[in-house]
Amino acid sequence: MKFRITIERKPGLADPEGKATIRSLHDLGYTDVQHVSFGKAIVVDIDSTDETAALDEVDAMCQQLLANPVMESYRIERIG
Amino acid sequence: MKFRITIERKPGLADPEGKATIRSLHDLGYTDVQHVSFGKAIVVDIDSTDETAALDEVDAMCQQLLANPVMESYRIERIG
Amino acid sequence: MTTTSEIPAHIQLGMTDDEYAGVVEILGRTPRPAELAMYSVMWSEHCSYKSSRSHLGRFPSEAPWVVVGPGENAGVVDLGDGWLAALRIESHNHPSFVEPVEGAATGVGGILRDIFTMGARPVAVWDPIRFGPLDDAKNRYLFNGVVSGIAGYGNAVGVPTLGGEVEFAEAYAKNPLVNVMALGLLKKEQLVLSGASGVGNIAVLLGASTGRDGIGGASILASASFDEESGAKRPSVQVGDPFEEKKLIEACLELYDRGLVVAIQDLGAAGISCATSECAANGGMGMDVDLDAVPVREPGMTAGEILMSESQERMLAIVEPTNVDAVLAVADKWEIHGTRIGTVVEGGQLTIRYQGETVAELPAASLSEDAPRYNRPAQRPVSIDELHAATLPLPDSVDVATTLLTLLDDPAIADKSWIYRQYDHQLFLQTVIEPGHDASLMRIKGTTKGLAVSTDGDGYLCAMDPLRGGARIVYESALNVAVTGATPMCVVDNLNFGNPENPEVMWQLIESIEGISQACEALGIPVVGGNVSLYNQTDDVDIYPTPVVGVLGYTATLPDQPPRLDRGEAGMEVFLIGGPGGDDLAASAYARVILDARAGRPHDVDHDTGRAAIDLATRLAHAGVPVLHDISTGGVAVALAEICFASDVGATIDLATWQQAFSEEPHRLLAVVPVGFDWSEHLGGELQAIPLGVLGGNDLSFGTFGTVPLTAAHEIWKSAIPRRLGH
Amino acid sequence: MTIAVVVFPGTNCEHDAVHALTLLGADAELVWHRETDLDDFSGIVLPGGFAHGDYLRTGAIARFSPVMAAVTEAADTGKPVLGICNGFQILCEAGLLPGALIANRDLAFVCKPIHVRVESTDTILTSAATVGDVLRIPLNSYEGNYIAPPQDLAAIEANGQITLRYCDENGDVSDLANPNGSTNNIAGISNARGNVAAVMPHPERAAELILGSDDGRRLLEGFVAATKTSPQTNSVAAS
Ligand SMILES: Nc1ncnc2c1ncn2[C@@H]1O[C@H](COP(=O)(O)OP(=O)(O)O)[C@@H](O)[C@H]1O
Ligand SMILES: [Mg+2]
Repeated sequence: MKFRITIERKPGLADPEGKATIRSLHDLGYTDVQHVSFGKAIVVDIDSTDETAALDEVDAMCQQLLANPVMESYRIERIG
Repeated sequence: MKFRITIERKPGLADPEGKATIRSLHDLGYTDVQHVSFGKAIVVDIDSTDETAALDEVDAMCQQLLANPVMESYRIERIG
Repeated sequence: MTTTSEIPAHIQLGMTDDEYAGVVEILGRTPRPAELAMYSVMWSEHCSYKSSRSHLGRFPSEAPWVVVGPGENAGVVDLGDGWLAALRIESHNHPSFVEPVEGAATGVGGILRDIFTMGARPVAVWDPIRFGPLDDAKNRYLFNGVVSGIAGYGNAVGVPTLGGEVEFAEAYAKNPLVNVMALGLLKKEQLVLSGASGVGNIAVLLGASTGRDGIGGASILASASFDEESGAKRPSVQVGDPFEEKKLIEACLELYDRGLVVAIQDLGAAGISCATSECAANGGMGMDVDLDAVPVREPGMTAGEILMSESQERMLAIVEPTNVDAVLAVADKWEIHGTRIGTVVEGGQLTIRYQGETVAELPAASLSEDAPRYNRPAQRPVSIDELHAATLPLPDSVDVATTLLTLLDDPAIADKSWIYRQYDHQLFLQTVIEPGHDASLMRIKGTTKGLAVSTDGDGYLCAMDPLRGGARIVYESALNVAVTGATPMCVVDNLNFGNPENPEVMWQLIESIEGISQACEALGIPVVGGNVSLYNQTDDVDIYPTPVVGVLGYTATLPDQPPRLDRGEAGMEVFLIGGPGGDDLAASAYARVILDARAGRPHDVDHDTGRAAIDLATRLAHAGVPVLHDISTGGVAVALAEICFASDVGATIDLATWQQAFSEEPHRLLAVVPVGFDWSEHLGGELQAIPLGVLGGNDLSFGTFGTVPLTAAHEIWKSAIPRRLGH
Repeated sequence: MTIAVVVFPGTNCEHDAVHALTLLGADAELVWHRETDLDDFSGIVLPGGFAHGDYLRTGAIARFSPVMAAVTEAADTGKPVLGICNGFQILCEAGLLPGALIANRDLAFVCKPIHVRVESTDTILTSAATVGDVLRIPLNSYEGNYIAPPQDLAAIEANGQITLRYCDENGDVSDLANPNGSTNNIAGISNARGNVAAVMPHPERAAELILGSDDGRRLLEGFVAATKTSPQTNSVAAS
């Protein structure tokens, strides 16, 4: 079973990657870009047949390791 | 208009970050995890009312700046 | 139109019909596919040096302090008291053009393995790099990517990058040069070589698992010219993992410390096939290799793919059977793979099996020793004589001050801190003089000893005269290390040239080797290693002939206070040390940047003056002279400005002609000394110390040739690179 | 009275830390990250480097190394625990210090000497310094940009847990003197008790004049002194 975890910086906290990217985009002429935020997309493949259990497991991984609750929020979606 | 760009490493390329992460997940007891791969999730906000034009623009940004065509593939979806 | 399948396999792999016939003769039969792949890569230009080998013997390579000369993974020299230094230089030009970050990163990883293969701990890296002009977005992308690749890998692997150089010219736009030099330190008893001796010894593969990285990369990327379509035939990119390499370094050093390996070889171009055959051949042995044992990253890999894979961060250790368990335990401790993949056997046969089949069976030595050698025709270009006969269109009078501002804005002359600030250059608490000076100076902790290194090349100069250019870069590099108080000891060289099938390129190569050799002979410093990178050509345009040298200097006792650019103070006097003359402008930055003209024959070296200048610089450094700075790109004016910027003080100097401000004639340096410094006990022979002026004030003043405020000049120099990159 | 210098796979400043501590007369020893018992040590240093490659997030994987339970226990009993650079990042990930470290403002690694101003002295890192001291110390990091949620930030500011701020050579704390975008120019913090402290620049790289500065000694001396009065957790040390 495949899950995509999307991890985003919590709003209000600095996002140097987003800031640098929007600057470069403006320089390149994409001046109508108003905001860019950077996150991670982690795809996890689990050997499981029980979607609920697998989802719980992925959620536990996120809380324990994959995301940092101080600065990040995450979303999980099944993709395969 | 808001778009999410998901950028993934092309298959077959070494993924040191994925390797280190899966090792840590196994150590933590998530032994049924079979594969972890790392990508980026970038959210771009564009001041536009024409979805087709905006999509074209985001695609151009990906090709020009956001994704590295040698190592990465990308997907764009509208999220707002 | 021919389809791929009609083209014979050996041609597709880049072999000529004659080379193929040679393989058939060695084997006495048609090669199997894996065998053909092995020969094609091992006999490629990159691995076999087939076009350059016959000329490399010209380099002087002997001296009493040479422990290991050219031919092994790295050169090794003796520093006394049981200390050895290992050094090597490598290029990663084509991979860095395809993917700048990973190309440069894996270049660093590769050179480090060459160093710790010898038993040494890698302690420093330098990065001589070359790109097209920064006004082009693609060149900026490549430059940025290469620097972050070097930073990303070097910093994380935990080896400081202590300097390098950078040049920008259209000739490199479609073929950037990324060279990397590395230095390692070891105690005598830790030296390890690569020959597999001892029948029954076990070959253990250490490090990362094997994937389809850069299959055929060595031959395709390093030995073929590029054209606009090369995007399409991109082999998969090698991705560096500095974390894996760090663990591999520590594991290998522990193995050496505990005397657990007989021999070791890194896996570079052509991966397992190259490492097993070299290990066997160097020990005069054979080897049985079982590919099924190799840990793979992807399912379904063929024998050829496993054999040829250039996956990074792997080593092959030869271990006595009784030590295998201990070796595997060390691998386990450092969290890397350790796998038996072969056995050393009698006779010279390399046998490789996979999934119950013999996929290769050949004389191990034939892969390296029987490689073809070419004596390619060389031809002196007619145009070079016209060039030398021409004269530069020099104006009668020049405002030195405003001209200096234009030069300071040239990215090759400007402040390089945008680059080296991104590199950890302080790790190991050894860096006495950091990047930003002529050479970096390191202490060997726990001793009074010091080592200095400078890397130097000058494609623009060598294009105008490869013989004189070759000699001049050696002298410049040697003088750079001398101003830290070190005595030049040995050289490594990286020969970056165009297509060797072009006779004019062969001529450039031969001339450069001659020039480098003559200078090394005059200085008594051997060439202990090097690398040749040919086919640096895109769309039929060859790069400038670009030999790059790295000189290692040594001092048994570090100066109490080594000269530094920032030790100048108001009131101190500025002297020019050198011979007479000093106003020739051929191949100078003045000609390149201001006139945009190429004419005249670059000034030649003078071996007596060159030696004397180097010797004097070393002595002055130990005599406490606060600032010594060699005069190179941009001449006296730029050298003085660099001292003033670092020391944050102005200067007033007098020159007889404006040309003297910008001439780059060799063997000259600036010295800043306190008032009343007694030159008499230092000078002699052909060298003079010519008083130029004093430090002080807030301006750079050239008397009748003009004045500029120090801060304005400094700002231009500091911002030239970041401004072009949009920072 | 030995200080443990913890080595994770990927750590690279461990020998430098031992070297500098030894110069100050302390005993320091390397401890592999699989060690689970640190009772015999009088203080702990988590040195700089790239533990576990810094993959995922800097410090994220290291935080689960076996040794970290013992580090946490030592911190709870009041032993001096010092994180330098990567060690700072690990202590934040482990929750022993508030906040997190993210990529530098300019998205580039920064290696250069910078100045920091001492802001508080009630910690194991700054006890030998004086408030207002300006120290020149090398910075060397890609992720040196400190952030914290607003309430945490307010708390550490109010409690005097900011130990060092980036400043210019005159001690002025300004945007211009901020090398990496760190919030409020924060270069070092401690926990409320003051026994767990971390610093982004490298004091061990500024312990000898031949390397450019010995200002780092003023910090390390405080730490070494703290390890001498450190609470003892086993009978051997207590006797
Ligand atoms: N690519 C680079 N990487 C690291 N340091 C560099 C690089 N290019 C130049 N530098 C450093 O900048 C300083 C000036 O370099 P350069 O102008 O080439 O010196 P020189 O003219 O004396 O050879 C040197 O200390 C050098 O090591
Ligand atoms: Mg120089």
